[in-house]
Amino acid sequence: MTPDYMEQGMLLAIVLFCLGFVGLMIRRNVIFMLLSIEIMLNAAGLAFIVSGARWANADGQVMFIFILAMTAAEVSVGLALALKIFQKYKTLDSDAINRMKG
Amino acid sequence: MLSILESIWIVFIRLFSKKITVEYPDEQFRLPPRYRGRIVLTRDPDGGERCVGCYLCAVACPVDCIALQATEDENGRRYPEFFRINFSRCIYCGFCEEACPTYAIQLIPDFEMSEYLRSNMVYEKEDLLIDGEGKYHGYNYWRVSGMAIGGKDKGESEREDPPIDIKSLLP
Amino acid sequence: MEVAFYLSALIAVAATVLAITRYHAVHALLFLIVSLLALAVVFFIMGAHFAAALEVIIYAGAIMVLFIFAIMMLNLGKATIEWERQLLRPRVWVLPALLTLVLAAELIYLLAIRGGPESSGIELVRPARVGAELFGFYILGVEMAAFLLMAGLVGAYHIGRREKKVIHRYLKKEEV
Amino acid sequence: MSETLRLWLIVVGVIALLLTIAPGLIWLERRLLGWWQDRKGPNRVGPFGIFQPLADAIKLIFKEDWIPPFADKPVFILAPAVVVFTAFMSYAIIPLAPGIVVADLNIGVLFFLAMSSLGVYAIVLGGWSSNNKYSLLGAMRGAAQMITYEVFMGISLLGVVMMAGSFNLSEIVLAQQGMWNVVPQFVGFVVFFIAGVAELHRLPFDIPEAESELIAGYHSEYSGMKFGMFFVGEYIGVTMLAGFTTTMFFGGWLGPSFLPGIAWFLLKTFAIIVFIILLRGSLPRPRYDQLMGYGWKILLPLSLINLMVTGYFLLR
Amino acid sequence: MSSEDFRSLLPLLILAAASILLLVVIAVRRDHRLVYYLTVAALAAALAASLIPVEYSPRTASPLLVIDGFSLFYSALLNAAGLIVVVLSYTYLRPLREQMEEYYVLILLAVLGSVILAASRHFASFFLGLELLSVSLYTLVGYMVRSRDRSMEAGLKYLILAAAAAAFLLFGMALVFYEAGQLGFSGIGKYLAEAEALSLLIITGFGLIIIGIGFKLALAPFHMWAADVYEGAPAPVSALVATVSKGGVVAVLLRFYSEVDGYQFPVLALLFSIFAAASMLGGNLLALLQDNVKRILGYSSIAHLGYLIVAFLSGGAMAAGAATFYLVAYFITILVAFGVVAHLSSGEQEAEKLEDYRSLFWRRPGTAVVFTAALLSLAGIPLTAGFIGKFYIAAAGAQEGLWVLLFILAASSVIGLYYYLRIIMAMFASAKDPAQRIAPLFSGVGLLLVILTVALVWLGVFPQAMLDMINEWVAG
Amino acid sequence: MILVWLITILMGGGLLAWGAGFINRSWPRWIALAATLASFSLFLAFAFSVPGIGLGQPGDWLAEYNAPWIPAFGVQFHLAMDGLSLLLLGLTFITGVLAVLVSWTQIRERVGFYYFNLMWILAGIAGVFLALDLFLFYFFWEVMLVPMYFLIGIWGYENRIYAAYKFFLFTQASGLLMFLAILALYFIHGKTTGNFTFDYPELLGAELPTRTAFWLMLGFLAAFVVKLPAVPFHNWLPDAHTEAPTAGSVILAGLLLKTGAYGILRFVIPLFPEAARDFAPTAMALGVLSILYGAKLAFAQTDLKRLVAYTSVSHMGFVLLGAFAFNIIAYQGVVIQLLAHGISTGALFIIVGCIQERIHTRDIGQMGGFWQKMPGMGATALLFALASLGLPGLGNFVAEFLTLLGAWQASILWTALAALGLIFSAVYSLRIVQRVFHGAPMAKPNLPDLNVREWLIMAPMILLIFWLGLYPGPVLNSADAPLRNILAPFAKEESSIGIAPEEDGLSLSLQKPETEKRKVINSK
Repeated sequence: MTPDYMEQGMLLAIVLFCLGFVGLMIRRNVIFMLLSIEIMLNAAGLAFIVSGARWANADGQVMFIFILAMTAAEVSVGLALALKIFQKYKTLDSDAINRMKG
Repeated sequence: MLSILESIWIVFIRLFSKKITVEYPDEQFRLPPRYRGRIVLTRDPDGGERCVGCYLCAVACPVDCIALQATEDENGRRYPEFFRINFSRCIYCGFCEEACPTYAIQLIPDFEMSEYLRSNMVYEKEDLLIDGEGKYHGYNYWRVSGMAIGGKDKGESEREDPPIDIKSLLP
Repeated sequence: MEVAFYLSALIAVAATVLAITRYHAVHALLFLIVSLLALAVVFFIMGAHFAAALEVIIYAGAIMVLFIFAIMMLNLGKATIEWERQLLRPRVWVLPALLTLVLAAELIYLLAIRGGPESSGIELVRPARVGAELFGFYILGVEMAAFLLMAGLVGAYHIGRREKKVIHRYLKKEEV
Repeated sequence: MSETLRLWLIVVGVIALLLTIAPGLIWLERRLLGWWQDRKGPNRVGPFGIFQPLADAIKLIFKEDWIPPFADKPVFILAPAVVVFTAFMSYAIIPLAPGIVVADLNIGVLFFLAMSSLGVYAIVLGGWSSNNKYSLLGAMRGAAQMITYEVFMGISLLGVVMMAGSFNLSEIVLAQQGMWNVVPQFVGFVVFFIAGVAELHRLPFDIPEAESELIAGYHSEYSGMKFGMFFVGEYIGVTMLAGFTTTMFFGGWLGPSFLPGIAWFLLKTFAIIVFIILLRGSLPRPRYDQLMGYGWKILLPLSLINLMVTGYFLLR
Repeated sequence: MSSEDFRSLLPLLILAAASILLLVVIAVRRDHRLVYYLTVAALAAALAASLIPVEYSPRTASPLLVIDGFSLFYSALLNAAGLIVVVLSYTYLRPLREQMEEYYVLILLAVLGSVILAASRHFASFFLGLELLSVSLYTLVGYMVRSRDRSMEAGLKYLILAAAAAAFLLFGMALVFYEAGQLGFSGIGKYLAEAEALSLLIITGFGLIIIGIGFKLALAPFHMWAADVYEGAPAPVSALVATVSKGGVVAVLLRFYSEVDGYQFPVLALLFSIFAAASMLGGNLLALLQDNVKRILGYSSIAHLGYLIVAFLSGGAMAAGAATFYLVAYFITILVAFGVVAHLSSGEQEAEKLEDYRSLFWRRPGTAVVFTAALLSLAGIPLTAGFIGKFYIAAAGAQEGLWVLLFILAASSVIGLYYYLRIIMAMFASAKDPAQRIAPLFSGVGLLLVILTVALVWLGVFPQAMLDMINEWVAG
Repeated sequence: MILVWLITILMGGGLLAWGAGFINRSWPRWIALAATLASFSLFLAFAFSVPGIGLGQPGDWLAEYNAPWIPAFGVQFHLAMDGLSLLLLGLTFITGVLAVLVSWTQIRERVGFYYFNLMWILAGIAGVFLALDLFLFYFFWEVMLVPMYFLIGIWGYENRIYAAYKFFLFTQASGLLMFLAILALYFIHGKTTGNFTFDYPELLGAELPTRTAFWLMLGFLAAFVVKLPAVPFHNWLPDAHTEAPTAGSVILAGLLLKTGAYGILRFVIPLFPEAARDFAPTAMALGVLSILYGAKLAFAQTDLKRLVAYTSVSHMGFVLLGAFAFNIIAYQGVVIQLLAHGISTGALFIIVGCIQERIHTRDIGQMGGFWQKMPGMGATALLFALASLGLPGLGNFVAEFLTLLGAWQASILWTALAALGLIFSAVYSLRIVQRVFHGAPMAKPNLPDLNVREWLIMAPMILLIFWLGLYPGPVLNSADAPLRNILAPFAKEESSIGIAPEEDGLSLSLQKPETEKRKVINSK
């Protein structure tokens, strides 16, 4: 194994994070926005794993597990809200939902 | 919880019980005599048709698979001109047998009635009529009910009791 | 191993790109799941076997299922797909994508100029060690995560609870 | 014999084993169910009807491969593949005998859980892509049921993991040399087994495909070999569950030395398979809410208590 | 964990135990009043417990948490704010048909998260505390799913943006971890102090963390959620968002920055300066356009956090003290303001339009005077806590020579004055129907508001006691 | 301690009045009157007990009170009174009593809250005149603004909200600039000496870089010039004066504007003498501009109250002019101008208020011929109009004359231009009398002359304006020491200009100006 993986792993994390961010910015569907956030969080998790591997300690994995827990909590609330919003507005377009302005 | 285990155990021990499956074509199965299979028309001990064409069977039939036309011979004795059962309709319920006042129509334990042509499932009187008395031996309707003969009505001949007056309830 | 790493990295990136550009939510999710599985392989190669397993079990196996579950309940029809297609015309995503590309390039550049890391090879961090850390050093963190999940649970329960409308009895609303 | 060759042999061997076991199992199940219902089961095709599965397979293969026009085509095709994939994959970690294992992962148990959690997708995607309300209902039930039961399936296994101190299945087997885990971990075994059956959505927990309610649920629209894959996948799953239970709770290949280890393993697995079929033969299907309530209110606390008690005794 | 550790963690433990107890109580029987009293008792107990274990501090109760004067002070502050919010909530929620028991559980959890933040000295507890706070708030903001569409919308907006912020924060942490190999604040600080040349990557990591925090604090380029959330959320929850959520984050920011000595990076200082300037100007300018009182308060909170960042940026000896004092003043003030909003709102009808406040003085003079005091304090007029707070900030800023920022502060204060005056003017506009006089402020909430107002003025006139306390607990 | 009481009585009276307002509608008036009178009498008792006003050494305070307030910031509750403060406080209390009386019948709703505001404005103003701690000064500065804002915003006339906004924003914005300057001063001083304090006597010794001093001076000046108001910043004043209730206008014109002048004299010039001198030409130019522009605008008004308001702008231009002339004569003029303007303009506002109470308009076009129906009021109005145009024998004449005389030494050009202002003032003042009291009589049936209460208000004002015009000696004496104190840094080049003889035969018993460098004032 070459230690080069660290660089590459971090690179991968950055690319994924940016992809998630692009997704968040270009999609107007609430479900897709949540998905993009998942991508970003997962990229952060990858970054932690890579860092943990670099320093050969368990901290990275522990943080990853915490991220998992947080994601689960967040997604459950987010999807519940999305469902309610769909029931109410019959759409998931974040622009259409955006009633409060100013 | 225990009941679940119990039911599992009960099912499990069936493994060792005798199988009731009969491998039919290889191994023939003896049906009980009262099995309700193919429908036949029987004859009375005299060899005459028992059927008097009363239509009760046709009425009783829930799927209307029985068709007949009553007629009379020169003696005034009723018989079906034709008697037709569509077995592709028949459900072998046995109502016709119960309805028949003369034990003419009877169900027998024969069930192997497969045909390639559906029209072959329509049995005419010739196909239905058998040469025996079926389940009820020695029963002759006409003997029991009596019959009007030339000049004499029912119960008026010798050694005949008058018919029961069904309008009276007295014994 | 090297091949496996690059392959899975490539798959992860490609699947993610596909995931954020699909019109259909389920398809996007499927690509995302592929991406997550590829990432799990990366984790595995990085010596984080435990995390790799959790990635599949919880991320791909539970959270994404939750997503699919929600999408199934939403019953988005063809109209939604059409609408997504309209939304995703190039001019919508070119600018954000470019901006983010710049960001990514910058980060990658930063990564590149800081020189190779000094650690030597990948060391396998066994689950037992992760567990020991979790329930030793990070025990309070685990408790906090538990409360975090509780908050999520209570929240999702409250928001998702359905309201039964009883029109009959003096138009009262009744909670189920 | 080089290492690679040996590995290949094992891989091929396991796959071949599974591919024979799965159809064999179809026959076995029908036969056993027949017996338990005082019937004879399939006995016409070949001696004792053992070619019955072959006949079925030929029928399925030659049946028209029809995809409903309203279905979501790629996903519709993908779903059955997932079943078979996950089922096969999980077998990679089960040690049939010392050294006979495809991948001796140090996270074997987790790998199993991962694969079983991916199994949900088959149902969910199949049901969703069929674009049929019964299928969708089946898919939703399946998703909820499987996610629910996965939770304490994992937790119930942790007792064993704690006792062995490893996620590696070979090590777990070796740790059972004194006593099979089923004795100290009886509660864990019960919970795991129930959860495993539910995870496989086998009877009595076949709620996602309940014929009488959902006309076969998520695979209503499937026919031909796609249906066949669901079919085969289910039986590989049964084998897998049995093999895994053997490994985790019944000492894997361990046994008196008059038989080789692999024979012991197969024997035990076979016994458990029979038991799974027996469950199908003897128990009625619960209602959906009963199933969920049972899981969350009984099995989850039970598995947690088991975990705590195990921990207490280990750390004492 | 020794018993002393246990005792020092008591505020956290009380909150956590109470939230579980509440869930059990809810499972047995839904009783709004009982749950309310339990929550009040729990928060009061946690407040008391924060004040008691002084003798044990500072204590590193766990590698993740440190219990010292700073964290205890913030714990007390946050618990008190939570307590007030709960009291405000009770009458607000009572007429609703929602099930409101879970609300209290979530408030306890939010306060718990915030207190964790204030005590955290490790990335793990930092992030977990923040998320505990956020996840509770998502639901609280969207709590009125059934009765208020805007609540739902606000909840979703908050969720998406806060989750994105969390992703930024985490990625930043990962970058820092990648470089430093440490997750504890002190470890990172040590690494930074020892490293001879710092890679840009770690600074980028800090930058991302700051962006994440900026989101949570609603600093200007990341403020887009704030107004909507303040408007959409139920009024007591808006108060919670304005106080508890901000307080915890400010606390962790202060500790993090001082432990890793973030002041050594001029880039970050510049970033913060831009945030602060943009927040002060943006918040105040945007508030000018609003007609909704809750929105106005939302934008004003953006501006106020901008002021706070000025104090924080000064970084000198006064930074922590100034920021803390300002926070205390701001807490009291905004609690009064939202308290009035909640007090006037009746269940499903929020009093949020400027129209609702027209000629309030003639209808409910007590409420109007209380609200006026709060608004004047927000505007930073003498005799109120807000003035001393702003003064302290200006002092801290002036000490470090942040003249540009202070000038912006002054200018934006004047802009801010305009919209505060608008509300005040509306309240004092003559009544169309002066006959409609309602007995003012004789409820429990009213009493609370009066007490808070007195505290507001007291702090404005005699701040010395509070300053001493802050110096002793926070800065010392 | 007496200084604290002066303020406390007013504040307490205000609170009491507010509370009483909930019970009875007329109690607040009496309470307010009692409180102002109590303060006033306390003040008078003190003023007469001071031995020999004007004989004290420069730098001695007549009374002082010092207590720690916020030690953490080095903030003290430091009040002190010298001759200058004494005069202005006197004006404050007189005007205060009059303001209470003026509002007696005019205010009908929220009486309690009204008097609360009135009292607190007075307290704030008194505090401003007394505060020697810069923090405390700013504190009082703001305390007087907020109630004033309410006073205009609640009890004002039609356009009150706009006016209140404008007033508050202008003064607050400039106040914040001053606050920043105070902070800067605090820190620069604290850093150089290690003594972080807001104490005025301490800060007098602060050594500042020239450039910094200039900017800080501008910060202070901003607040005071807006308050004064000098021309580019005068925008708020006409609106505020016009829309305020009569008492508000009286206080605005009579007192609030004076705080600006007081600030310049007390803070700007002593704290930043060098910078002030550098800025003097500009300031004087602004002053002259105010005089001329204010007068011009006053002439163009049709709204009577607005007209009077603009005369204030014009008059206060003299103050600015004088304050930056840096000699004792001009300063004496400035002080007298402050007092005289307070009285004359206050009186004019009261008259306008009386007229408005009677005919419910302020439009000059609808007035005329009032003399016949209200000769008393006409005479009074004529008197104060004449005072306003600077008729010898009345206070304003003394003030303007001294100011011009002093300014002449500083700048001939500006003085000449400022003198033009006197002509303009004659024009607009006489216009008031002519248009309102002469000319075709207005067909208004019921126009009662001044009643007893109104006479009661007017009488002291008339007396005072005469007193200032005929016998300003005590005033000059009283102000002399503090003014010299202020001028001490300039004394070197000033040399002794001797005593300027006055036309009306009064001689100023001025002391010899001190030539030595200003000594640091003992704060204890």
